[in-house]
Amino acid sequence: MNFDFSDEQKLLQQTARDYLAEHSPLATCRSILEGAEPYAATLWKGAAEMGWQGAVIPEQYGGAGFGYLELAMIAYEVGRALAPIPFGPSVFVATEAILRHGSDAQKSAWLPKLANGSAIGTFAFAEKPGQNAVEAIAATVAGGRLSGTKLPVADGDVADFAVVAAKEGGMLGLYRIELAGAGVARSRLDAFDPSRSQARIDFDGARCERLPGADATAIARLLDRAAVLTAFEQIGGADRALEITRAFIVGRYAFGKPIAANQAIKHRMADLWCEIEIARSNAYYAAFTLANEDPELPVAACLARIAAADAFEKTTIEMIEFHGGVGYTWEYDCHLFYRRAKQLAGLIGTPKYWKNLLVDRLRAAKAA
Amino acid sequence: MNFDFSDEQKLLQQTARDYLAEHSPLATCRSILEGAEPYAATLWKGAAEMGWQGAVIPEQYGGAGFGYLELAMIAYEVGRALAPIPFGPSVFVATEAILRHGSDAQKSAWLPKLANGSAIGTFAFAEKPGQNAVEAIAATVAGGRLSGTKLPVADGDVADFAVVAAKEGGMLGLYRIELAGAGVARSRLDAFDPSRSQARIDFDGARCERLPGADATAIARLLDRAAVLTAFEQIGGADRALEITRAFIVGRYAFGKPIAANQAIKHRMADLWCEIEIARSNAYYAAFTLANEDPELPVAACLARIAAADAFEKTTIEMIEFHGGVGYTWEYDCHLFYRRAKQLAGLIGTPKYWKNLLVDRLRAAKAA
Amino acid sequence: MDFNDTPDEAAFRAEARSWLEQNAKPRTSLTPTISGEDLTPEIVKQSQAWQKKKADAGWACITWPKEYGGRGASPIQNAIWGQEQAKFETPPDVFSIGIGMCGPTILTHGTPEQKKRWIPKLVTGEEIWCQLFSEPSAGSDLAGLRTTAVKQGDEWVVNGQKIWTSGAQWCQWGILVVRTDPTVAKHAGLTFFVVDMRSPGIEIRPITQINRGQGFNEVFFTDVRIPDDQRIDAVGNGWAVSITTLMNERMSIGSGMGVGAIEELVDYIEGLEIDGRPALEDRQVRERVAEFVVKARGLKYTGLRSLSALSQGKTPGPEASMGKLVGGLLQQHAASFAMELAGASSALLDAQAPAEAAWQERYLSLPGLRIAGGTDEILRNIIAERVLGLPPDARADKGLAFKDIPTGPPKRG
Amino acid sequence: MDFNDTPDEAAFRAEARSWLEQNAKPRTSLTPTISGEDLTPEIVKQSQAWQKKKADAGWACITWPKEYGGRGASPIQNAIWGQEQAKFETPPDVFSIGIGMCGPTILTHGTPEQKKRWIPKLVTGEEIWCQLFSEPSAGSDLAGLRTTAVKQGDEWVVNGQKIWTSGAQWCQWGILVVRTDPTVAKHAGLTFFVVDMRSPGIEIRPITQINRGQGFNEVFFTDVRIPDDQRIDAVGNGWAVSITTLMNERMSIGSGMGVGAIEELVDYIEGLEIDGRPALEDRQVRERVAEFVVKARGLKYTGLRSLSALSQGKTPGPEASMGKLVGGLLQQHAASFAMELAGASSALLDAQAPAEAAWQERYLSLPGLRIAGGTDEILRNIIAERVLGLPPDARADKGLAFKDIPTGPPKRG
Repeated sequence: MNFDFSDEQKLLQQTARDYLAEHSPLATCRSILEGAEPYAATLWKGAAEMGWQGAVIPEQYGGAGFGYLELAMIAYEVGRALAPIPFGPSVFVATEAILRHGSDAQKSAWLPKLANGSAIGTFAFAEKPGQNAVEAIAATVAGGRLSGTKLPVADGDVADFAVVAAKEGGMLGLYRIELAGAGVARSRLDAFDPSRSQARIDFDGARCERLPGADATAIARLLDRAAVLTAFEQIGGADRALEITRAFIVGRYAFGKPIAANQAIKHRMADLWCEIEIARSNAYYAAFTLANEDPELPVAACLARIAAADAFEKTTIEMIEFHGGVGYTWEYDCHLFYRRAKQLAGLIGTPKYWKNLLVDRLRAAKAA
Repeated sequence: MNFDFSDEQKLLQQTARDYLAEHSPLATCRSILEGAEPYAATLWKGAAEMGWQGAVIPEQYGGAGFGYLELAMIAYEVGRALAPIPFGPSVFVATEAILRHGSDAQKSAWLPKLANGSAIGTFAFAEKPGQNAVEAIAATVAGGRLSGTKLPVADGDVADFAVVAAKEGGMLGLYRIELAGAGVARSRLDAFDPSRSQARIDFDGARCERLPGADATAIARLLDRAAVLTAFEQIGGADRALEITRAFIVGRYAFGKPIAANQAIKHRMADLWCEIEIARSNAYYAAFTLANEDPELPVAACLARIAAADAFEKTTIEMIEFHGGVGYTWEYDCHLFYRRAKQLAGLIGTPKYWKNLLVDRLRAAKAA
Repeated sequence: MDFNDTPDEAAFRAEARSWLEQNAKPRTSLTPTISGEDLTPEIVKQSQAWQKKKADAGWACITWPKEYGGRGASPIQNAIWGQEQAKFETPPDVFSIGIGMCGPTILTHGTPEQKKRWIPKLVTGEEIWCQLFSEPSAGSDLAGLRTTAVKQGDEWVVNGQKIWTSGAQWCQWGILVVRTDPTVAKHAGLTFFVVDMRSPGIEIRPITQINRGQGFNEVFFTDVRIPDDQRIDAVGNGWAVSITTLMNERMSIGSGMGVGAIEELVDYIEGLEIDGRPALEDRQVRERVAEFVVKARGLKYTGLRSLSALSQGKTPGPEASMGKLVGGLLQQHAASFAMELAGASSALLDAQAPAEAAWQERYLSLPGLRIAGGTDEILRNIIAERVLGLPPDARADKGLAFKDIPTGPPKRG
Repeated sequence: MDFNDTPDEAAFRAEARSWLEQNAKPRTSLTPTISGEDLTPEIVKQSQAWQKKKADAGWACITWPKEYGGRGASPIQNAIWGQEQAKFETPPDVFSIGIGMCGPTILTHGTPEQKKRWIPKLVTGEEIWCQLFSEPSAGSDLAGLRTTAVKQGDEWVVNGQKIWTSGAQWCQWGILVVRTDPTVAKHAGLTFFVVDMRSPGIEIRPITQINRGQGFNEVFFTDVRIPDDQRIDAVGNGWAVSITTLMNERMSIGSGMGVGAIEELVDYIEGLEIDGRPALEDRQVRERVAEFVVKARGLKYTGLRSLSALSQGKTPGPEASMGKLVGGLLQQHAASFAMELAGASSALLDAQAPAEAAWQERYLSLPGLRIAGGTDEILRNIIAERVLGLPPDARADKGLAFKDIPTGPPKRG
């Protein structure tokens, strides 16, 4: 019985934390949030040198050949740092899609570039508001050409290629498309969390490559894995937000005592801690099923996704409230977390969507 | 602009409170809860002498000829006292059904007895767990005879007659049935709130009288009116529970100070107070629409029902928690309120049911 | 129980409406303006012009005495006027602080000279006022403020910093509470002044909010001199005067805060599809919507009950705190819910998804609503202590001279 | 990261299971037994017999030293034993207090003689123990207890009242903390004893709970004499000894409290129709169920993480408080939700609606779970202060002698 990460994995995590402390303080997130750059390019390259983008890419393709538990630790640290890089869409989804479902040619062509950071991938499925289910899309493929509009696409403005969900003859599939190519028009959009860029992409008969293995079931598993890894990113953010809030309320005095001495605050801090621990435990279990290709992954991914998204949002709402007036200023960092929590919650289906999935999967598991 | 009860109505309310303080202290509720008697018969007679059961029954039928606002005030006080009498089912539903939809003969025969307390009516619609919609019933009527099982029926063991929801030729209707008559078998059931009795009634070709005017729409309005009056009963209970809790936490000392000085308690008391005020305001508005036969009644009834049921339940949950250990003892009165809150919430459709009704009605109102 | 005006109220309402109809155009959007919009010189001029127009016709500061330019109207008449004016398009109000808080404070505690000097120009909109109360280290604990004033001859010399001052850059005057004696208990050492915002030594820096709005400012005082005749009430009596101001701040009743937002939520969801099916077919959505509506309507009707109290000559008490407490949380939950329903589009503030962007904007505005003018926690304390009569928090600064009250963690070493 | 036992753990588990298979039958229902079941002499005998059987085979109190009848097993082995035993039908446990709290306290603070005198018969189940800590006026504030002990010769004379004592009527011994010096600070004036529950002057009255259960008692002490050799640790050191007891109380880890209840909720709803349609077609029901399952599974996996810590030789800390805090609220909300889905049938405790009645029973039991062994509020304080390191509440009794601490509202007049 060892329901915990190994010392080696924790060492890797510490290395990641140290690296990000130096190369991605919150000022880095803020500079992207406030500036014109869509992402922190230097940090992206540095992360690649650390082997993060290629964590689960086999060494034969230039990857680090780590496992998912290592990638989960990296995701957690990326979340803690609010790192303003296209990590999730490129590593959790695009890379996975090619690694799992790409042809040998596609793997040889793209995995090395993804691993060394010279290429950025993303995932394009949403087409309009209210959409969560990959099934509910309109984009179509015919004769190797894809048409349709994807809105929004995270990092759609900076990615070299997108893995696009579309239907060919009514069948759902994934297609890789060069975003610089013909038949592709993309425009950057104003984002709720400007530290992570968003774009609209219009495909008009754009040439695309099908990812052979990616049928509906495969796509569901792809999103399950992304949900688990994103949960670690969210828990990282929630932990950091709670730590910053804790430090503030202990140092901030009112009525002659630290405001943290008020039960109105300390009891809600305790509740937040419980929310985050519940999320952490669900994420650990999901990571176990992910690393072991365990049949419980579909259920565990839902548990991790729901708990982590809710814990991160709740923590950031209280973070601002407990900071009081200064928490509502642009100058303080609270809003960086407040924004990121919602950005990650909307990324691959909101908790509401995963809650309904969970019930279906629990029933299926019971029936089986 | 006078969105409040009149001085006369408040005087009537005070009279009711004084009467119940003398004749229905919480010990009366407890005696029914613990004893074999299904309800407080003496209190029932006394209430009739006060004119409560006949509040809205015209004087020509022996009623007091008050209005619904007066009845709302009485309902509030009945709720405050946790009065262990079949008030709601008999007065809010059965009496209303006959008053509004009965034939002249039915009115002449029953309204005087209902007014003077010599007769008790009740309402029978639920047939099995999970049922909230009156439409979803199986009981049928053919040739003036009704068959089917109603489970549970509040006060079904003590009522002289029931107004029964059943279908005749597929059409929903209300039927008056003597419960002492042939083809009627009834048995008292163990109740969650033993201060209010519950029964199962099996009808096997029991002779019944149709209430002529009672079509589906009329039944919906009947339940709307009952919902508004029940809301006042619930708010009365919530107010009393909050008052008792307030007195306890101010007098109970721990760590050298009243436990009420702890924000963990005082802030939640403030939240409860807000919940109850929200419920009170919704109930006042609903009472206005009820008294004025206002077209907003269907919406207002939902608002009142949902807010009052939730406020009463939340208050009773905290009531026990704030009392601590003694609050969990049979000897203290907290559980009387904890039980009554759930008993009233389940009586004529749970809040969940009324929430869905509310959305339909809001949309209909907007479309109109 | 009825919603109808008394004959007098009806007559007053008709009079107000007819004047408004002749002088403004009916309002189209019911969108509540959330704090933080950026003022421009043009907007300020429009606002002043509208105030002047009302003053000339006797519709400005109507509850104030006629002798100072008011109308001597009753509170219920004021509420009726507010209801009617809200139905018309009017410029953003730059006088809400001056009329809502500064004026009433001076009318209560000022000398006849002070009233004559300041009130009329406040009524006509000639002079704009702001409030200088909060400090970086004194928010919820206002009486812990540290800005000092020292008497020199017949002037006071002020040093320190104030924060959360609305529209400071447009103001001629500000009401200011400062510490004039740090050696006594914190409430006893305060004095209240009116300060000329153009005085040398005053520096105003706008604060950017997380929604990029700049409705508030920091105001720095360096050796700012205030004539003693601009002192309101006695030296050391500043807390009592401030309480008058704050009471008036919390007076905003009949507001039904959040009602409009929830109505818009219902409209938004009515038009929304989730994965190809109408959102309102989804019972989870239906029930959440119902819960929001129940709260919003409850707040609306609570406002009407307060109006009834006013109409009967009662003055609303601390229960008015409920509107902001419940309404703020309600709207934040509603905005978060709307974002969840929007799915991936919740990531946008873009014109490509305007309906969604509006909810995202709300989600960025609402944390401020829950903090400004009393945090949720302060409001719960007010309700618990002043409505329910529960005991105050255990106080760590009780009986201490201000200078001896701990202001930060004990130093290590 | 894996859920598999180490080879040693696997071997131990196999040994435990094989013994259990030979001596008990597999458990059928996984329903968690909620506090408050009524014991009978028969049940007590069965429980003692089962304890004896375990002791004879070396499976009783396995973490305790061999010399006192234990097995000298590790905490993880104890957890494994608990997991395995839970899979078998065993009599209600009348030793949970004795083994869980009394034994460890004596083993930590008792003299060798005291250990020899009491531990072996506790292990064999010959003697049953109870805890005498809480008082009517000292619940969350245990150190505010008022029962007194006065030394007379080599005996102590005890007067006062204890409450919430489980199964007092079946016990030979009780652990008792009393005040021996009211003139010093409240934590400093306490002393810890073992008392013979058959002593003259002890009166036991059962308490009826709101669910009609009688699991607890009031215990009255009138001039009860306790020999000084039954004192545990030094006079005035009772608080430190009590802390050991309470730490062990909160040690209950790996419990995954509420997991079983939520699994049953899912099964219940799976079979339920709401107005003729499957309840699980209703997205509000689906999403509430999902939220309950997320919390329940999270608690379950948190338990596994604690076990891992044990397995690596770490001792679980205050975070164990989360299980009861989150699990108690979770189950109360789940029971309330089940009742709402049942509609009118939520009014029944009757065999005519057995599935519903079970949820109604739960709803009546759960308030006790949220109070016993530390209220939600106490648990939040523990997490806030001991996990998050937040400052303690402002204390009104700080530095006061016990006799000077306010115990009620100031007298009027």
